[in-house]
Amino acid sequence: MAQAAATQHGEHEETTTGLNHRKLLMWAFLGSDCMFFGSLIATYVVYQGKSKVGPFPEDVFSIPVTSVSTFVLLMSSMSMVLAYAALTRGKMKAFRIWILSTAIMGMTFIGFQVFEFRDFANYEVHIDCAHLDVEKLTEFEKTFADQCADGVEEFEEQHGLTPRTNLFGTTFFTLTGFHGAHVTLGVIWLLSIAFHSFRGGVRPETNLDVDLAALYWHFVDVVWIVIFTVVYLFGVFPGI
Amino acid sequence: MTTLSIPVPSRPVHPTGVWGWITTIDHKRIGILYGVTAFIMFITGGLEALYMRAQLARPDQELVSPEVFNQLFTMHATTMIFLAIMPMGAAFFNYIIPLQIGARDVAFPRLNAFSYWTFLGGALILKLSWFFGGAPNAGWFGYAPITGIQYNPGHGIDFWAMSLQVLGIASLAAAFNFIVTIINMRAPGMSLMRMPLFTWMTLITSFLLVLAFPVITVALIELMFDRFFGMNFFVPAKGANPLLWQHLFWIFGHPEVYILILPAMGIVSEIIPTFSKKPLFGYPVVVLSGAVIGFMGWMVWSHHMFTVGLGPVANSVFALTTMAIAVPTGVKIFNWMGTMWGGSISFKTPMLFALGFIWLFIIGGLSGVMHSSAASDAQQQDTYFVVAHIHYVLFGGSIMALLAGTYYWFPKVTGRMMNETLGKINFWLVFISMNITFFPMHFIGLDGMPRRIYRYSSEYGWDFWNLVASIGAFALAFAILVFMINVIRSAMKGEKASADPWDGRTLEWSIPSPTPEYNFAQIPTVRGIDPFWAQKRERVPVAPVAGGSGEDDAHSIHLPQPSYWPFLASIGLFIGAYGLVYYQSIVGMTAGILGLALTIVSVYAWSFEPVNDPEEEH
Amino acid sequence: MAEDAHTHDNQPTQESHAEHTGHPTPMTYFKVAMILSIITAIEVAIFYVEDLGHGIIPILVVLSVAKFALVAMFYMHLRYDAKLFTGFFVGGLILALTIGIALLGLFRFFG
Amino acid sequence: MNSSRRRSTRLWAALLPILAIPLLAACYPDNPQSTFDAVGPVAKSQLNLFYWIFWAAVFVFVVVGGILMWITLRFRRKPGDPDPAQTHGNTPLEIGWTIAPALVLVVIAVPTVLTIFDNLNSPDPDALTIDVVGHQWWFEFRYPHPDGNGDAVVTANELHIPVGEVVNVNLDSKDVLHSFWIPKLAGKVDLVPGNENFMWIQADEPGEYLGQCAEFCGEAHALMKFRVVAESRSEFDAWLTAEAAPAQDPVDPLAQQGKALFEGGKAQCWSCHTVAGSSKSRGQTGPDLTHVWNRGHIAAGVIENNQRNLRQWIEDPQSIKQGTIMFRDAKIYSDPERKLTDADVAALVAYLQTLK
Repeated sequence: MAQAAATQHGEHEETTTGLNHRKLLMWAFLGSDCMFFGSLIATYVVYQGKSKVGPFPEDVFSIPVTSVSTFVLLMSSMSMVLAYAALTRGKMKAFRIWILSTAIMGMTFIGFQVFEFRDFANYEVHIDCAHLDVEKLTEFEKTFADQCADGVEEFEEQHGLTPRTNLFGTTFFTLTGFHGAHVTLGVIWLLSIAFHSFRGGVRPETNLDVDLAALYWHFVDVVWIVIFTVVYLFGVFPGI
Repeated sequence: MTTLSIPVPSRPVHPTGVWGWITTIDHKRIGILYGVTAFIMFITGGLEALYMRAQLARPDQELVSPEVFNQLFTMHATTMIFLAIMPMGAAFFNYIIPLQIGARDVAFPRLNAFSYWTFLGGALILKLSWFFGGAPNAGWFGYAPITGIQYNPGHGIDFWAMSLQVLGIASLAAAFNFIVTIINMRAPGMSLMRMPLFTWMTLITSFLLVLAFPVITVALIELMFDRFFGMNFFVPAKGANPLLWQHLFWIFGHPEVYILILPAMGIVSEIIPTFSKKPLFGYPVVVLSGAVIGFMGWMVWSHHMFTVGLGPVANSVFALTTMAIAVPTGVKIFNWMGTMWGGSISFKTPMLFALGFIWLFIIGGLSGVMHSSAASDAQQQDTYFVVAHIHYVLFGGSIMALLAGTYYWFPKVTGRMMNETLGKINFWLVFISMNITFFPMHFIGLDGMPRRIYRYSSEYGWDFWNLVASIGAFALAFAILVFMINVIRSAMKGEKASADPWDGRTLEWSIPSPTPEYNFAQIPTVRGIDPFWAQKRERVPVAPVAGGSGEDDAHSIHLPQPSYWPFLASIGLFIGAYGLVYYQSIVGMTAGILGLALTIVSVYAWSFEPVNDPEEEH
Repeated sequence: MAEDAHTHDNQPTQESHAEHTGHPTPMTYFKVAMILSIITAIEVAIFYVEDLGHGIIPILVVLSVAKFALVAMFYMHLRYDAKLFTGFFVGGLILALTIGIALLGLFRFFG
Repeated sequence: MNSSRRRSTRLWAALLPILAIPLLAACYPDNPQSTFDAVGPVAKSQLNLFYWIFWAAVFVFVVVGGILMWITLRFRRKPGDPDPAQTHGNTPLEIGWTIAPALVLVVIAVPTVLTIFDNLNSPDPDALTIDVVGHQWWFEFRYPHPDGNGDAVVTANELHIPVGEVVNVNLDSKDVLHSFWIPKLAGKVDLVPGNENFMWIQADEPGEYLGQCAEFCGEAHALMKFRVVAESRSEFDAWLTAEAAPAQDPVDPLAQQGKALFEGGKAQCWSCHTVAGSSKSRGQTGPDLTHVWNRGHIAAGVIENNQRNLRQWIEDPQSIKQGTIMFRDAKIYSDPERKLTDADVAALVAYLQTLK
């Protein structure tokens, strides 16, 4: 519906507040979406540390990997804003480059998420009995430590994390999955704008269409800022 | 104009008859569609209630099985709240708001059409569950874990959840639309503090909707994921806490009850000044108290949960915040009384209903304050005392005000007056039978009758008042029948209405009855509250403004044109949501995917369709 | 208002307004991106400092709020745009935050 | 009925006689679940609070309603009336009627908060503590063993308590939400699976008090009842000792036949019900039947416990309580080959009558 409305200038361009209808709608929507993600995050947080069986966050999370994908998403916000700035200045080529790179970074982020989900689903407990240091094991791994008694050197057991496994899986996949869905929608939106611009449909005068997509994109980014901190970085502190 | 060349069927040009209604994006027609649909839903919800009252009229009756009874009370509440009162409010928003703020339409006319058709789809998903797969049976609150697949394997809950999701989309779309419309489309000079009270309450209601619905959306997503994919959000065996559902539900649910009552208060705040020939007493305070009620609606949700064991601190806090809401509510009532004080009160039917509203709302408000006391509420929670309370605020409050609004604005919509004699009969029948129905419920509640029981035995001593309540319910149904007769009769051969039959104060009375398609031939300029009254009494000219086309000739006003896409997008949502209920079957999954695809295609096509077709000649 | 007039008469009013109030340059955006990256790096670094224990939480909260605010103010232009937009967004944000904290309290301390 | 009510009635009687009479006369304290006949300290405090708020509400209603009535009568439009003065407000007045309701609210807020804190903590944490577990659609009660050996004494739907003593109650649920409510003894507290709740009750007078599940819990919610029997300490101790004993093996041949059926493959009663003393009957999903014949009622307080009713309950539980899990799960009702004959039912009833 976005660039759409480029053509839909409507009859009330002179609005009471001087603000554009669609931009006002977009901000009201973002305020509303805060409540959506707020509820999902609240669900995650109140259930944190309440799972009855593992694996738990500290078993599956890989902070370095997620840091990279977080960085990619942050940078995509920068390229988005640069695309918008280029458009308002009439630099169409720069605009196309930046908007495409935004979409590509968005897809990279989704790629990371797919990789991460698969990785979690294939999680294996790995106990190196030969060099067993119980202190360094996670709570979940400790429940396997006694299997070393039989004189096994090391062993692995498949304990994949799925949305059904425990409360952590349920809340984690739902929260990050909905964020991923938002990113996916954003990528489709950006690609349609890019496609449209190659056909001459995006002009500096219609930059509002890009502005709205950009607002949405940055919002998805700030939601991830919260998720990265609350879910990943706090994830290792059960019982906060 | 558009660079995209998808095969778009040529857009509807001046469609007539059914197609005219299906493709309409005129806020007035959409308002009528909302009103008529909501009233039909109100009747179905009423029949569900009558069936229950018949069952409870005598002890130990077996007219319905307990399972059907559970479906009846679930459907009755869900219907009345989501399919009757909310969309009746939306009917008034749609028809009246642009007229009150001096606009020719809403900000997003096609989104408006989409809201209506999506609402209709959601309503059908819910109501058709009676015929396909069984109605939901866990109450409108759907407390976990009884909604879980383990305790509720049928499709009833799926229909309920899907329907609420679709209705949520409709409500959100409508609320965004009205926020933008009210903020951005006011006539010149109409500052926020000159807006009519009904417009103000609509704005506050829209903000409540926009902020509250995402919460229930998330709760329902979690419930559906539990049911469809075996997740654990509300599965106690996996460590989940069923109270999470209650919290999320009431974080939505309490603002929701203000979504139901604030428009009613807005309507009453329009009617009382008109029929007292006085401006609303303390206008800024009434606006502010509405805003405070809306805001405080977020701070009280756990008063629905006083008996779940939140502990003394939480119970005390929520008891106090709940009591505090009585202050802005009381302020509104006092200001209505202040408006009438010294006025010249004419007891036409709309005013009678508005006064009935005040009386019943005082009673409902006072029983609400009784509930706020967490300690003594432990005896009242989940008894008929609560049933009495909610019906005093929802029937005595919302429905009385909506009836008042119907009598008040009927001439503007149809160009004919409603019959005054029938109207007065209608009012007294509703008022008396409403009290006969619901007042005894206070007694049986305090005598220990729990809610949601399909039968009771004589030894408990609840026979007499249950019988009285049942008789009242049938009398109430008769009263509503009188209302229907009056509406139909008046619409067909009622006395012709003038533009301003009540000596009104706000802008909608300055234009002809029935409203012309373009609303205002000239966009008015506003210089204060009650602009039309000022114009009439002080001879202040309403200066034409270069709004819209900037031309004074009504025939050259360009209105947004009809469109297929909102309707098709809604159809897609309906098919998609219906299919997803049966996602386990190939047919269901296919329908789900095809429906959602239709929605996506329609939205995409819609976004490339100009509001006004350049090819079209006017 | 002719139907085909849209190509020139709509958007720019607001943008030009923004220009006058010191619209940021691409350099500003780049600087913001650098700050965001640095904060993220600090967050991850702090995460590996084991001595901090639960003291990590307030630090991370402050850093994340800073990131959030930078994106909202500069990239989403709230700093330069109409206050009403900020009102809509921050209103939803604060409500979501308050309710989240209240829920946390109800479940952890009273539950 | 209790002194405080009479006191407050006297206090307000002079002021508000007209409204008080019809309102309160419509409620019957004699009814078995009436909240107006409080017999325990918790219910009494809640009733006193209710009266306090009720009279405050009546006061507000009379004042506000009186003024409203007066306004509508006084300011009716008469033909030829000129437009009234267009007054837009009066700030002192508006401030006044903002403060006035706030003051009324303080009057009810203070006792509310005090009562909340009063009722939440048990006055005697060491007193008898009973675990209540909700099931669809009956209540399980677990007492500490009189010998103090750690085993719980389990019974269902009939709660015996010593009169005049504090009884602590832990509340939990096995399946969905339920709510534990004995109107004459205390307001309700919900049974939430996974969230143990607490309340305390005390009966000041001996007698039988009716209770009922108050949170919607499914098909047979309306028929999920129970009784509280408050009796003297010695009667209670004797009862608990008897309940703690295992069931005696039946001597009557018909009852022996019934026991064999109960524990056999055809009826399979054992798979859901426990009979202490039997090695086979250890089921957990249905009520404990060790001393079922001692209870006054069966089917969660729905019908009296006698031979005829027991017989009907076993033959056709749906006719007594629609939705019962026994009808849903027991194969004797769904598998024609295992349908009980009249003789089977007679034998089972004879066996159950020995469980006392």
